Amino acid sequence: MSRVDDAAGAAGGEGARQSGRRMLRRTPDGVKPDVWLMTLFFPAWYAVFGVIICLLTRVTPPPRPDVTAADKVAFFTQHHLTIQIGFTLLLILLGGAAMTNGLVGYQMKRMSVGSVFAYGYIGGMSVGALPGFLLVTVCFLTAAFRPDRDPALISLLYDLGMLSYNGSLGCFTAAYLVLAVAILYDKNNVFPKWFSYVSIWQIITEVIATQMFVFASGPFSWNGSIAFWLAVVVFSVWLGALIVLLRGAARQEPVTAPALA
Amino acid sequence: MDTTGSASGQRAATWAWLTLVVITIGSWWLSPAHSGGTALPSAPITAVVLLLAIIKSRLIIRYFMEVRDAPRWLRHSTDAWLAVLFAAIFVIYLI
Amino acid sequence: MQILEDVQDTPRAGNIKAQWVSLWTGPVVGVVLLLAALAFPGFRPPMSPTMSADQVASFYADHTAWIRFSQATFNLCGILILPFFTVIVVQMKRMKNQSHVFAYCYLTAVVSGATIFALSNVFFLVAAFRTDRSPELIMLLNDLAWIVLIAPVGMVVSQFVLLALAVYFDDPTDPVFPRWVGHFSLFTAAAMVPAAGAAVFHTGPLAWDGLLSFWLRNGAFAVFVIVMFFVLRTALHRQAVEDRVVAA
Amino acid sequence: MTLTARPEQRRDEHVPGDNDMWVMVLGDMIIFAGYFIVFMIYRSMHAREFLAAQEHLDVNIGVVNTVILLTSSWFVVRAVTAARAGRSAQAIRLVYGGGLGGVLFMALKGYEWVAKIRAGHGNSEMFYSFYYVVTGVHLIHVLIGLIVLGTVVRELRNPGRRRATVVESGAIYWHMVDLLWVIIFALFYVMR
Repeated sequence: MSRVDDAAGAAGGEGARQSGRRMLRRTPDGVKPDVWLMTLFFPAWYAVFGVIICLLTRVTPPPRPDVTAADKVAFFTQHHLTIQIGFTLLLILLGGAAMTNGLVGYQMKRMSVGSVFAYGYIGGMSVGALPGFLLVTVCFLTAAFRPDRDPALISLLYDLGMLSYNGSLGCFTAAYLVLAVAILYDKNNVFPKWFSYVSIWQIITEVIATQMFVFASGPFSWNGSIAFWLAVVVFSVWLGALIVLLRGAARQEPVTAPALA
Repeated sequence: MDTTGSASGQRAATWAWLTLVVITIGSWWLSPAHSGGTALPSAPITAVVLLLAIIKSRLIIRYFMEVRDAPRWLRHSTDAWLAVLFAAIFVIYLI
Repeated sequence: MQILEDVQDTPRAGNIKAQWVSLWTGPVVGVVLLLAALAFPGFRPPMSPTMSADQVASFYADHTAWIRFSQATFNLCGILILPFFTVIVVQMKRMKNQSHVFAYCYLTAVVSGATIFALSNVFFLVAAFRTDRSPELIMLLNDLAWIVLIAPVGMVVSQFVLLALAVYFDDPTDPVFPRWVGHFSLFTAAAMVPAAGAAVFHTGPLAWDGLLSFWLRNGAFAVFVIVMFFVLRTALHRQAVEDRVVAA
Repeated sequence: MTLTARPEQRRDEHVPGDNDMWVMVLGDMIIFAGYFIVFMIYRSMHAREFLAAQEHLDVNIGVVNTVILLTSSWFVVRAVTAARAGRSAQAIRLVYGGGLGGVLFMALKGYEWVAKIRAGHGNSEMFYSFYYVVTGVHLIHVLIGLIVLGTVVRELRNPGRRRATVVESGAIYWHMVDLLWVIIFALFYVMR
C-alpha cells in the first residue's frame, strides 16, 4: 500500500465507514462492517451447505460403499431429482467455500505471526475445494446426467465422487496444520489456544480417513463409525467453535485498525 | 513455589510409578499370548484386567497429571470419563 | 505509461510496472484463448449433449488433431489469465478504510476457480488420447469435460459478488473503481448463474450448448475481462499519478 | 490404595497447566474413548476371531513398551518438580530422559509393526486393522508429545521465561499419551 493511501485513509475513512454502515445497518458498534458481513455469511453458508449435502444430494450421511453396481444405479434413480437440484445449487454456491476460507485467512493475517500461515491456509483450502467439493458434484451430476449409462461406469462415478469427497485429506490437513501452528505462535489472541488443539484433532481424523481407501466396509470405510462418524463429530465441534470464535475475532478488531497490507 | 509440597508430591508420584510398573508386569501373565494358542474368553480375567486398567489410569491422572490437587470440576470430569468408559467397555464385552 | 525518470528504480514504480505487465497479460492471453476456442472443433457449434456415444466417439476420431491442439493450448495458457485477476486483487486492496477481507476472499475464489477450469481440458485431452476406447468411455470423458468446463460457476460468481461488495463498501468520495463497476460485476455474476444447469439439461438454453449456458456465460465473462481491462487501466493510471510515478 | 494424599499435603487447589491444554486433553480422551468403544463393539461381534488374533500380539513388547512409557512419564513428573524448585538444568535433563523414552517407544512400536506385517498380520484381519489404526494414531500423539517436550525444553532454557504453566501443560499432554497407552495395552494385549 502506498504512502498516499495511508494519509488519505484516515481522512476519507469516515465516508467509507458510513457507506459500509448503509450496507449493513445491524453491524455492532466498533466492528468493521465488511468483516461483520462475512462473519454472518460464514454460518449461513454452512447451513445451506448442510441442507444441500444432507437433505438433497444424500452424500452425508454417505451412501454405502459395499453395494453392487445395480444398487448404485438404484441410488441415483431414487435420488435423481434431489441430486440434480442439490448439486446444481452447490455449483452456484460453491464460491461460498472460498469466501468462508478467505475470512479465516483474513483473521489469520491479523495474527502477530505475519502472513505466511494465512497464505498457507488460503492455499490449502483453495486447492481443497476442487477434490473436496467439486469432484463429487461433477461425478454425481454426470452419473445423473445419463442414468442409462453402463452400470459399471455409474459405479465408477459413485466411487470416484465419494472417495474424493470424503477422502481428500492433504489439502485440509495442510490448512489445519498451519492454522494450529499460527494460533500457537500468535500473540494477538485472535483465536484462543485451545482452538489450535481442536484443529490438531481434525488432522488426526484426516489421518484415520486414509483408511477409507482400504476398506469397503467396517469402521474405517467411508461410512464407518470411526473414519466417518467420529470425524463428523470432531468436525462439528471444530466448525461450531470457529463460527463463535470468528464473531469474537471480528468484535475484537478495532474498527479504526488500519487495513491489512 | 512450595518446594516441600512438591517433594512429597514427587515421592507419591514415584510410588505411583512403582505400582504402575508392578501392575503392568503382573498383567503379562494374564495375556492371551500366554495361553499356548488356546486362549478362551474369560469374563473374570477380563474383569480383573479392566479393574487393573482403571487403577493404572487413575494413578496416572491423579499423581502424574496432578489432578488430585485440581479443582473439583476437573477431578470429577476425569473420574466420570473413567467410569463411563470402563462401564461401557465391560457392558459391551458382556453382551 | 511513461514512468518518471527520477523514480524509475523505486519500489512504488516497480509495483506499478508489475501491475501494468500483469494487466497486459489479460488481452494477450485473451487473444490466445480466443484462437484456441476457435480452433476447437467442439465449439463450432458447441457439441450437443444429445449426441449418441458413437457420434461422440467418431467426433473425437475425426477431429483428433485440432482437439489436441486447442485443448493443449487451453491447458498451457488458460491459467495465464490469473495475473490479470491478481491486478484486481491488488486494486481491491487499495480501497480505503476497508478491512480487505473481500480481497482475500476474492483471491481464494480466483485460485479455486482457476483450478477448476484447469481440469476440463485434461478430460478433453484424455478423451482424444485414445480414440479407439469404447464409445461409452469416450462419452463419459466428454460429459465430464463439458460439465466441468461450463457448469461450476460458483467460484466465478462469488468473485463477481465480492468485487461488487468491495466497490459498494469503498470510500464514495475517492473510489478506486467507479460505482457502476459494482453493478456491472453483479450483472455478470447473474449472467453466470444459469450455466449451472448445463449439468442437468440435455436440450434448450440451459444445456451446455445452449444460449444461456454457453453463449451468455462465456460471452459475459469475455465482456467482463474486456471492460475490466479498461477500468483497471484507468485505476492503475490514477494510482501511478497518486504515487507520483507518472506525470499527472 | 496406600497412596492417598494426606490432607496437610494438599496444596491450594489449582488447575495444573492451563485450561487450553485441558480442552485438548479431555477432548482427546473423549475421542479415544470413542475409538475404544467402537473397538469393543466390533470385538464383541467377532469375539473368537479377535481373541485368536490377539494371541499373535507380542505381549513382551507390549509390557516393555508400557514400562518405557510409564518410566518416561515418571521422568517428566520429576522434571516438573525440578522446574518448580528452580532447578532448570536438572529439569531439562529429566525432560530429555522423558523424550528418550518416547523415542524408544516409537522404535519398539515400529519394530512390532514390521514384525507383524512380515508375519502376515496385515490389516485384512479386523483386529489388526484396529490395531494399526489405534496404535498409529497413538504414535502420532507420541510424536506430538515429543514436539511438546521440545517446547518445554526451549521454555526452560530461556532464563527470562520458565513459566510453570507451560512446563505443566507439556507434562500433562505427555501423561495423557501414557494414559491412553495403558488402556490400549489392556484392551489389545491383555483382555480376553
